[in-house]
Amino acid sequence: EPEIVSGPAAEPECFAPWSADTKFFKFPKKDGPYRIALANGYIANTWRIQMIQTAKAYAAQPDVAAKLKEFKVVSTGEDVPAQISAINNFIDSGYDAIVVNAQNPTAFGPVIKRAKEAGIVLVAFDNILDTQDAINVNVDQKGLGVLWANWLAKHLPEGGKILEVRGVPGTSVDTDRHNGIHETFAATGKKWDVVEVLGKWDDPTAQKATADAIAVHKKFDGITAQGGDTGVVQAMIDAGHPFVPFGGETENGFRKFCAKYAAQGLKCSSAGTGPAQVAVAIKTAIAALEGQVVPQSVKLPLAIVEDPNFKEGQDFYPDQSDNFFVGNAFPTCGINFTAQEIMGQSKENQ
Amino acid sequence: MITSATSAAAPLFQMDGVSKHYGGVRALENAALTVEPGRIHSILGENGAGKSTLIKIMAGVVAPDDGRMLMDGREVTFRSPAEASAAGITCVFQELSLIPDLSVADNICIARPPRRFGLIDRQAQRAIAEEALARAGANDIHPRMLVKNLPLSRRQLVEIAKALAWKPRILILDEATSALTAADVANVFSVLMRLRSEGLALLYISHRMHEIAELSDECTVFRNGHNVMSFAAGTRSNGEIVEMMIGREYSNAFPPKPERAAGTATPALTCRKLGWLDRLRDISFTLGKGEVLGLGGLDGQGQRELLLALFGVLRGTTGSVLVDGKAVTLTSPAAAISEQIGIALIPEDRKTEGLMLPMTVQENLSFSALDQVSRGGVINRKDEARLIDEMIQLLSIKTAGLDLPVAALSGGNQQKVVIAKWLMRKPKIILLNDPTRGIDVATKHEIYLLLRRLADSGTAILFYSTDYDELIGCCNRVLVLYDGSVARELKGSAMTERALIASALNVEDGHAGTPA
Amino acid sequence: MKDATREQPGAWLPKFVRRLDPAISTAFACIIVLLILGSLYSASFLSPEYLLQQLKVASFLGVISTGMMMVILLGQIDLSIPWSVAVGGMMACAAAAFGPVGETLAIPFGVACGMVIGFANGIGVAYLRIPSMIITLATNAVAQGLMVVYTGGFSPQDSATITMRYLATGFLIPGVPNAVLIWAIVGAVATFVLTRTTFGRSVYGIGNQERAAYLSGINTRRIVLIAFVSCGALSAFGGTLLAGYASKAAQSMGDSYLLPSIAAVVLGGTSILGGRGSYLGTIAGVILITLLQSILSVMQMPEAGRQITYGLVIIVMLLLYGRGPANR
Amino acid sequence: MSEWRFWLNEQRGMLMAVGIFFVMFAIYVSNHPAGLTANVVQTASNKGVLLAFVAMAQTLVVITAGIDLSVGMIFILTNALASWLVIGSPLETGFGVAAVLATGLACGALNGLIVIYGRLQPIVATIATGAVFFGIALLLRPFPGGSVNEDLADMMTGKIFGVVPSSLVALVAVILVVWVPFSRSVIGRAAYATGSSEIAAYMSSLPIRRAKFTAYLLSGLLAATGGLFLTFFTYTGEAALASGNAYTLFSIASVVLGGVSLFGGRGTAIGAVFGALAFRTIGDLLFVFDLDPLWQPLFQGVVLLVAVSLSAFGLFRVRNRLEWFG
Ligand SMILES: Nc1ncnc2c1ncn2[C@@H]1O[C@H](COP(=O)(O)OP(=O)(O)OP(=O)(O)O)[C@@H](O)[C@H]1O
Ligand SMILES: Nc1ncnc2c1ncn2[C@@H]1O[C@H](COP(=O)(O)OP(=O)(O)OP(=O)(O)O)[C@@H](O)[C@H]1O
Ligand SMILES: [Mg+2]
Ligand SMILES: [Mg+2]
Repeated sequence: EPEIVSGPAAEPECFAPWSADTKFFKFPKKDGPYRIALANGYIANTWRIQMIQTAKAYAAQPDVAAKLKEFKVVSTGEDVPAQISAINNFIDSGYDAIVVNAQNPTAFGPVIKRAKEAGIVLVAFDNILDTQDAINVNVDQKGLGVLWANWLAKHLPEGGKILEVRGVPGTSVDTDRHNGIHETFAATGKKWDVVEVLGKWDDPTAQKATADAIAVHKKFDGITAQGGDTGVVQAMIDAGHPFVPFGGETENGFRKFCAKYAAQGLKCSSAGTGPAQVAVAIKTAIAALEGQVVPQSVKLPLAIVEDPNFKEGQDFYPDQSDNFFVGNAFPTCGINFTAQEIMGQSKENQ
Repeated sequence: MITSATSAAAPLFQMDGVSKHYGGVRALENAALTVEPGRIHSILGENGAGKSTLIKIMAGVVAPDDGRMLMDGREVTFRSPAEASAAGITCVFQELSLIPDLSVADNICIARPPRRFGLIDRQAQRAIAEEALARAGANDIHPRMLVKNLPLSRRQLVEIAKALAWKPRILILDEATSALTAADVANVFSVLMRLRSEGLALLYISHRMHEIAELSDECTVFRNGHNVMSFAAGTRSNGEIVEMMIGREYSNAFPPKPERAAGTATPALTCRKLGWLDRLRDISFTLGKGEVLGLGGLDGQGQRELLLALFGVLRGTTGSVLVDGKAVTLTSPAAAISEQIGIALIPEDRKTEGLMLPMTVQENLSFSALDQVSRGGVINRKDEARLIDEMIQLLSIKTAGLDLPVAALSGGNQQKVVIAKWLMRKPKIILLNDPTRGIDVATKHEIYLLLRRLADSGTAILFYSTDYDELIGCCNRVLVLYDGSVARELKGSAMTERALIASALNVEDGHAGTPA
Repeated sequence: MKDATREQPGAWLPKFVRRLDPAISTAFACIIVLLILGSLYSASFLSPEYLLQQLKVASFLGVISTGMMMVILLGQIDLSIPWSVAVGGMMACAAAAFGPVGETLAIPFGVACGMVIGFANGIGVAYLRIPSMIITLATNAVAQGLMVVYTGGFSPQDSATITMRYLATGFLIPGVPNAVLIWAIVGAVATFVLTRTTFGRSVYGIGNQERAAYLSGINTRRIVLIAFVSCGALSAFGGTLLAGYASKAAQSMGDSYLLPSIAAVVLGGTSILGGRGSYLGTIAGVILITLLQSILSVMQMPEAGRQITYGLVIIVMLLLYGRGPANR
Repeated sequence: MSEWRFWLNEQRGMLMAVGIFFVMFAIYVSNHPAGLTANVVQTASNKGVLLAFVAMAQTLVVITAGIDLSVGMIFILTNALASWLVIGSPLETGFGVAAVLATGLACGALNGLIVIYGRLQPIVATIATGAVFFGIALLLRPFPGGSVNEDLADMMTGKIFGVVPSSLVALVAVILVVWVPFSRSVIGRAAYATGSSEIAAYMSSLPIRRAKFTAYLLSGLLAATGGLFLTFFTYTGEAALASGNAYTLFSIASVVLGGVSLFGGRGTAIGAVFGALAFRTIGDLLFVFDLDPLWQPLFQGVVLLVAVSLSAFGLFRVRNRLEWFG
């Protein structure tokens, strides 16, 4: 049972509270080393794989490793009950903290109850939990939508025709980002004609949807996409669509395009939620176990790069995978992974 | 629906003016039939005459285009087999109506299972099944066996037992005995006669003339979808009946067998101590070129296994097989039909083993000879068409078109397609697994002629049949199998029905050679 | 029995026309109706660019459905499509990392990897006689596992080669996207194989009655194996094209091809029980599915409505022509 | 053959599933840090029961030689619906449960009508209806949320007397109430017969259509029961396409592992239930083996491959190659 205390948190720059009324937790201090588990859901995409690589790399850092007796990762796939059961199993097996990338924000009520009763620190990240009883390491998904919409509004002061490539319908991330975009547009008071298509955060799907939209609507003044952005740009190139301002995610391939075609008009805002946030989540869990004060809801800084600031080797890596997500650094938390550290491990080993 | 007053004089069942067309095919045309209780009424006709169609209409499986049916003088229409059964008409189809994955008991009680608290009472069901099996003379079948594990002949008995469980007023048997051996047939006949004495009307379809003569009170001959004539049994000779069926002259003699001194033929196939599990034991024989060697015996004594073993279907056979004097390994039908070995098997069940029913006649005909009409895997359509033409002529296959599904042919013509399909390969050795089952006399005769012609041109033929007449008439020698081994070899004048039966039962035949 | 004749050679024509059975003509009619309905929303649906774009996108599904059709004709099904597609694309891109040799061998390598999956499926179905629905589910899981390990461990390269880009998006013949050309070639070969070769005949035979095919001396196991290997190869090839189209490979690229490929084959009049169907129908089915998805997408119908419409349209079309025979 | 040999033969598929399950579960529990505690069993049970319901639903249809690729979507749809309705006073909750189950029945009935009267091949028909069901689920729950009567939910996912998982008890109850009467009724027998040989069933005057319809109907009901339990388990509803598809595919895998023939006519729902439990235990094994996280999916795939290949061992006993063809 954590004590509700008043802020600030132990490392205020890193553990920034979500908002002014965010609660602060102080868990009873436990002696290390700790047993920490990561309950992941889906695994078969680059983001998740990269996230798991980061988690392993972070847990292997000497100062972190010294605090850990065991770090266990289980991926249960897309099935929510399987993930719930995984967490239940971790609870029954006496882990000290459980870090979770939840398949569903609202489905974990019973588990949260059990974890709380058992005195286990539960930290959610990326897809967070709808609760006041667990720690959320939170990316401002809606803020992301706001950011993109503002970027477009800045470049299209008179409004215009926008292509919005959405994510997986029915998920809260998609909904939040979508709402952020539309509320921001509405607030400008200009005339925006938004064409929505489904990209499902997947390049080929986004590419096809974009190609179709271009074939039918001919010309857009601006584009925003939640993922699959490389495919969206590819579709523009294939269709000979002129480059227009673009608010999108942080895929390496997208940023490569942004850097390459900036001069022709592909003005990008690339921002998002890098997989390295798992490291922040683990760090938060350890801090909580050590009895430090942490906010119930941690606000992660967005990793934002906007035109004209795309720097090779830092904001994008020309010889790395297109699918790779850039944005591995949370300097305020002392977390700095390079692309090579995450995706190129074996290359170095060779 | 017209209801007329039931008169005492009205026959049990009557149909008239019944017609049925399948596309352009006229299966039945203005057919009439009258059925009386307490009598066995046989229906005769060559393949495709419309017999099956007629009874399918009676049994509610097929809807007629035209005509009416009366039961007890009252007009009836059946929209499903259930309605027909409820009205008292039950049909024993050939292996069509047993559920392979259910047990014998389940099958027998399938229509009206005994129930307790609304659920099926397996105990009671088993008792009913045992009784029904006993009535059908098949006490040796365990009610818990799955039907699919039973040999064909046993399944037929189950089928009859099942039909009896409906307590029908009219029982129809469509070629229900065609897969049965003589012993089983006798068994079934006594059941049928008892049913007749109980007042049941029986409709009996068979292509076996002697069965019809033995059993029926009354006969109706069908030709081209129409009833040609009805007469009391025994008032017409076999020859007359056959001529009625086919509408022309007919000679029913088996083709003459060339006299050949035993042992002069060059051996085509030699088996040495062939064994397989406990079903085949030390079978040794030699089949000469140009010889027709019969396989006799009761059903299920290993004849089918022997043919399958020689066709490379069975695993783990022992002993050796020599073709043209050279030892061969038979690991698959593909190996057995190869150019060097040249064996063909005309299988037992044409519907699942011989044909792809939905595929066209042409595709079926050339299916096993594809390598002969293709180069580099590409089919040469001209060659294919030529070869098919030859076969259609050779066997006079009656079909409205080569691109029709083979399912639309009548049973006899389907069987001809199976045979033709194998003759296309010009095999050196032909294995026949009961090839004339369900085939009319005229067609049978054509097949006998064909076999003889093939033998004369040097083909070696191993011929399993459940029909003793056929073995005697066609074969140069007969091997009688009993319990997986050769019980007796009969040849020349020693091949009599009596001797065949005696050796089949593995008893000494004191009267060998004497006419029965 | 004198009428036991065969048709004259000229009679083959009506047969060909008869083979163009109502299913296929109705499917093509449905395509036209869809386009007309679409054009009520926006005239662009009838524009050549849009139609070409659809054909191009359809070719990926077309290539993949070709493999699926082979397998369905056998009365089997291949649920390993998603990861066969992904493996094809990912492995081709992976090969491209190994210098010029790798680049030239990229597509063959990707296809070969797909063939390995198909081979495993074929062995399972033909030689171990495991129901295809389950063995392919298992190989799909294994392929996914392998790709996760691969992505995590080997600094994956996933950019498509120039050849792959060219095949998927270039124009050899002006106005005709190469992808469409490739689909046409794949389709022509498939049609030839299915109608003119012993292999094709055997596939239909096995689909109708495997036991009879076996007893006819067909090496049924080999045919089934080859069909599954072709399906794996075609899926993987579809994957390389898709990677070329997207200029890169991604793990999830095959996910959206499983159900559509089955639906396309069946909408084209092929019996899911095997033994019956023609390639022309599959073409119709592929175009239908692609158009339907695209039109719903462009019309900006919310996802819920889109799913409902998609389902209803498939049901209605099947009710129009895909019905089984009546009982009597 | 003696009676028990017949029994063994009839139940072989199911016994195999039972065997696989107990072996895997024993490995799991004996390596579990917590050992065989009531909590561990409860967790495994809650997870396994969901798939078990869906697998039972699939079994009924598969027995008639059909297949239902929409079970996963019915499961999702009823979950979305339950997250609206199964809440409030006991009466309201009861009404909600009834409405959810009725929805399942309606979905099943729709499938049945389309397959039987529309004469469409079940695979495609249910792919299409699955899309429709999912669309409706998405209308109901555009994003995850909703709630459920938590007392009922806790009761159904908790333990009875602190030992027996109540979800397991519910599963047994459903088997007793739905499956046992079905399998031993005339209509159930007709369903088996139809699956084994539809033409023979027709010739035998069996009520084929009624049998198929009942199978689809009950399949919808069982999938809805699963959806209800999903709601109890998660307290919410979500229109998750991926998990709908996953449950559909898993149900097929479970059915096969459970010895039900995909060609119809053979197998029992009890076998399928054990198949589902076994399938679920594959995932659980990840906890007890210290595998690199990135190797876990491969491990699961290989275990599944091995499990489905086990049935092939019978093949080596086949002495007559025609038996290959069933
Ligand atoms: N479903 C069908 N479709 C097309 N034609 C059919 C069909 N059923 C029967 N026929 C045709 O109707 C005619 C009569 O067939 P039927 O089966 O009644 O003959 P049969 O007298 O039973 O012959 P057999 O002695 O061979 O059993 C045949 O020419 C047959 O080809
Ligand atoms: N699936 C089918 N499609 C079309 N016609 C069929 C089909 N099944 C059977 N028939 C036709 O029905 C007729 C009668 O079928 P039935 O099963 O009684 O065969 P049969 O000719 O009597 O063969 P058998 O002598 O083996 O009994 C056949 O002539 C055949 O043409
Ligand atoms: Mg007949
Ligand atoms: Mg016949």
